[in-house]
Amino acid sequence: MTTVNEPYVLNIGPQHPSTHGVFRLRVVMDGEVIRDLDMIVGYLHRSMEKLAEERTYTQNIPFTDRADYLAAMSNNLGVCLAVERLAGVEVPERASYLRVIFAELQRIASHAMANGTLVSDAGAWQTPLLYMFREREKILDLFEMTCGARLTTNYMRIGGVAFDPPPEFWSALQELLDEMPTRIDEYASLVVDSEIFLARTRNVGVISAADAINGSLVGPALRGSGVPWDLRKAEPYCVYDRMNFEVPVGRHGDVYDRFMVRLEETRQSVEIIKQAVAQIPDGPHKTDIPLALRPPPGEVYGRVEGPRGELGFYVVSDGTPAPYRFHIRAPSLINLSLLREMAVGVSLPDAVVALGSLDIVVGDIDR
Amino acid sequence: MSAEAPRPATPMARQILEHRSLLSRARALPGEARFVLAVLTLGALVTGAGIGFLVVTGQLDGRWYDIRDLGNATAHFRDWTQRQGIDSSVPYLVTGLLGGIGILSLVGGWLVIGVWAERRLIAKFQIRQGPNRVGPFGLLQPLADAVKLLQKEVLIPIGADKLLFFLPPILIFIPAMLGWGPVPWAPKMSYADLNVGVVYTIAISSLGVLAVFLAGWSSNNHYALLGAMRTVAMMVSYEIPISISLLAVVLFTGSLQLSDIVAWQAQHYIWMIVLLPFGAFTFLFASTAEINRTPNDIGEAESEIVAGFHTEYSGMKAGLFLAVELGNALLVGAMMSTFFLGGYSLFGLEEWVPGYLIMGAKTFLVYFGFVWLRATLPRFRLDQLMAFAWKFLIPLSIIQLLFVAVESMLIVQSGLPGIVTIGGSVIINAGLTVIGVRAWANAIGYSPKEMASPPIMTNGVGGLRAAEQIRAAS
Amino acid sequence: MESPGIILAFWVLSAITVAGCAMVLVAKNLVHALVFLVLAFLGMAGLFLTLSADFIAVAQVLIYAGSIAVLMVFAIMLTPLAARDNANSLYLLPALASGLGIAAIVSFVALVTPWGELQGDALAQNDPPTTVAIIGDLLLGRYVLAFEVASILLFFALLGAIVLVQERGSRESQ
Amino acid sequence: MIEGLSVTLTHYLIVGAVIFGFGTVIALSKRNAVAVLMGVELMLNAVNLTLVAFSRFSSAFPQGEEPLAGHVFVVFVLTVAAAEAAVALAMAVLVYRQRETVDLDRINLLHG
Repeated sequence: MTTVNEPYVLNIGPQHPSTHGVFRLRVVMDGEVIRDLDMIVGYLHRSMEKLAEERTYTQNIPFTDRADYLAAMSNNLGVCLAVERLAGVEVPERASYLRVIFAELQRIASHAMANGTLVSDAGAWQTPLLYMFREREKILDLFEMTCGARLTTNYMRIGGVAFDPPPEFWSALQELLDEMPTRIDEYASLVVDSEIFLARTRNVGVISAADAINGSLVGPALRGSGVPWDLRKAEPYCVYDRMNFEVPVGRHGDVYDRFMVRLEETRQSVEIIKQAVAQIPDGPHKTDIPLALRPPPGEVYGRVEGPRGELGFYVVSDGTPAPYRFHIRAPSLINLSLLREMAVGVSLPDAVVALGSLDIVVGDIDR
Repeated sequence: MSAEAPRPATPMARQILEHRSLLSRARALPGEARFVLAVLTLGALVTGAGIGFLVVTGQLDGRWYDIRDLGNATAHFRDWTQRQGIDSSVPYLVTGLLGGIGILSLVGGWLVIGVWAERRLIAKFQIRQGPNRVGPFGLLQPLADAVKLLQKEVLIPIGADKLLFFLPPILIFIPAMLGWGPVPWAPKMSYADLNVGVVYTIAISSLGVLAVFLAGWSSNNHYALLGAMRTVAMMVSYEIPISISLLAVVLFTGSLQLSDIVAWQAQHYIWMIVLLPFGAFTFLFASTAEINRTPNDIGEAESEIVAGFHTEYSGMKAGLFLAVELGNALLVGAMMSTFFLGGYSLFGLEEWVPGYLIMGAKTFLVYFGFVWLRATLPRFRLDQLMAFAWKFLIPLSIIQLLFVAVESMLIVQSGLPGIVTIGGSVIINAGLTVIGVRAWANAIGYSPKEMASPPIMTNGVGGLRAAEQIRAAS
Repeated sequence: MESPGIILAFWVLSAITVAGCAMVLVAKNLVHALVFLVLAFLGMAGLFLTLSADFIAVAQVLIYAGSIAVLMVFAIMLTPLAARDNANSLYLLPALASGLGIAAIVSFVALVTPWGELQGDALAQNDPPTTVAIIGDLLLGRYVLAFEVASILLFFALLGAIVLVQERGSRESQ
Repeated sequence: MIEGLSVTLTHYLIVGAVIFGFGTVIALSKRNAVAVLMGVELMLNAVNLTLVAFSRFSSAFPQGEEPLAGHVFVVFVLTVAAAEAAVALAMAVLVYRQRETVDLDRINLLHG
């Protein structure tokens, strides 16, 4: 004997404060409880993969800025690593260090955004978000100093990086690194022990380790479920094998664990950057490559650990200056597919928090 | 700024660095302005000293020009009309009309300042600047917003119930204004000092529920209906703890009249919040639920249901909803200071400072608390709030009520000096609050500290097996 | 009862109350009917005020307009597939007849009965100082048995409502 | 002031009677169970009005043997009304779950 109700269909999005972009959830509800959930994507589709087949490899780098627009550096890095392996381009050591520094800075900025919006989704009126934006702002300034852009950086090049950072960059970076741990502590003290936040996120949106692997979850979401899988450790690229850092993994696989994993990764990133700054050698920041690079025919799958997880580029070359196939394995899209498992059967607020904890970027989903 | 310091990061940071403090601006004033300011300050000091002399010699008490209590003026007006042989309904009408205009304009002005204060304060909490362009310090920003809202098109959604869609913004405004009626601003200064003030307050606050439901139901919008039903469920649940906590206050003071409650606190030199800490907490928390403010703003939870019951309202209708929300926060501040913070009294200072200023300051203090909460806390979930009301607040309030009944009997009938009975009550209630809350939390199995566990740090790499090993090791 | 304010208030409030009742009868929509019902309840509270019954008036607002109306809201929202048209049944005519009859008889009796001293001007001076204290004394003194019985009734009504509406599944799961 | 307009007990009794009449009509003629309950509440309200009016106009008001007995009666009526509304609406919801309707004309299982 259950209550007889009309099917109550709620369209969350395409414009809704907690979808973080133009993306739609079609939710069938019974009172406050979600009975069914459909994810409708494609509002931001820009046909990046097809466009890439008409452009040279270097011309494709700016596209990746726009895919995951919160982690442009990591995306640049991924495509450059893939093409370098395909074409056999050597990267100078200084460039590798610079890449690590910028990728980790990008990770801090992106995690700041992810955790801030997660707490906003849980109902805090944007204060945690803006606290983290304070540091993100400084990181974006560093980006601006180096390459002139804040969001769509287009900084990495095949065979190195576009520019060597200006001299004032290093002092500003050092200042940021010095204050960053206290800033993270301050932020954590605002949220981590908050009983309301705990009540909202503990045991909400639980994904078991087995489910996470079966659903090919990646990144902090996977590590939140307890699986110690980080490409920086598992398949070190650039100079990550020379860095000393730890990988945080969660205990329960709930929203709170994913949040804490991101917070800890921020601290680890600061450590990595400190080591990289200490070790960075002098030298060229770039090897020269022909303007129209023609890699030998073949295929390559290059992957990096972006802020949202494993970001893969599958590139097929037929010997011409343009790639024959250019596929992006976007972490957001694949992480999003587990939302249904988390959201069906729980109430709407829990689903919103679970969605926030996956840290999707709609540009990355639709490409 | 020294030369080697990095340039300010952003335009905003540049603005913050270049922003001069009020003191440095005052130092930069020209000499004439300083002279005028000094004369004005001197004048204010002399006037204050004169008033102080009048107060000390008692020449002011009860005169019509005694501005410490505007009730004096109305009483004198009533006497005067009686002496003139005018019908007794005339002074009631005149004072009623004047008082009504007074309350409306006071609350209206407060709303404007409240919007500005809330935005500025939250901006400070969030390391931002807040509105600072329109007028001095951005003070005219709320007016500009109101003008903007007035210009906006009023949309009526397809399928909306035309009549009932039109009514709620007005309906919700009425109880928000009526609630100010019995608030005592000074010993004799109260718009309608009802015998049944406490019950009246509770009754009026229960009227807003219907307007909220109608707004949500008539909008023909799923978000609106969800928000409306959430709000209705919350308001109904949280009315009970509010009533019980106010009952405890009434048991001590022995009167349902708001002015008597304040007078009791002034007379015994104690605030109810000291005497009834749990009652004050219950009232404050339940009030945030009633008026939809963080951490209990689930009725209009932005990240979940957009704007709740007023999602479909646009233009000044939405503006009215927002104004009422703010007005209710101020009203709760006034109620909180009346019931628990000693109202217009401040341990004798009310002899010197007009009571309504003290009352206003206390009200704004509570309002500041609301703003602080809003800037800090995340939001509860509906079922958690319901469970909190029914499993925690209501049982504990009832237990407290039993104790308070005995204590109030002792205070009135034992014949012991007040310091013993009231002091004993303070200690018993404080202990009861601590012990009761802890025992109840244990009984329903709540332990937040165990929940907050940091992630495990590892150096390993692997799949499912590694995950199991790590979990087993920790 | 000679004060012009009271006279004006009586006529306005009775008009509001009666009009509210009439609209409950003729409204096309159940929610509209509910709104008019609340209007009638509030008008009735005003009528109580004209009779110097301040506590009763406030209790009327609290219980009828505040609680019973909200209960009805819940009842309406919990029955989403039921008709919301506030339609009349076949018995409209007999109902009208009986309603009119009752109203007519009672009004007639009220008009022709010589109320004697109950109508007098002596009423002007017996304004009670405060009704709450007297009602409280009576409830816990003379009528304490009725008071206890009423509280037991309320308790069992609460229990009964919970038991009735509780879903069977949730009872088993506990 | 105006002689003919002064309000007496009879006025209140007539208003009560009219409201009671409306309540009767609504309670008897409506099909929705909630609407029927509205009628019942109106009838109770009318009775309350009458009781308070008698209490006010009774000469035994402040000093008599039964001061404010009418008010106490009203308090009890309010109690009963609240209890009745809770149970009746619970029953309506229960009937709805069984039959998917709260139309009293269609709840006729015992009709034969």
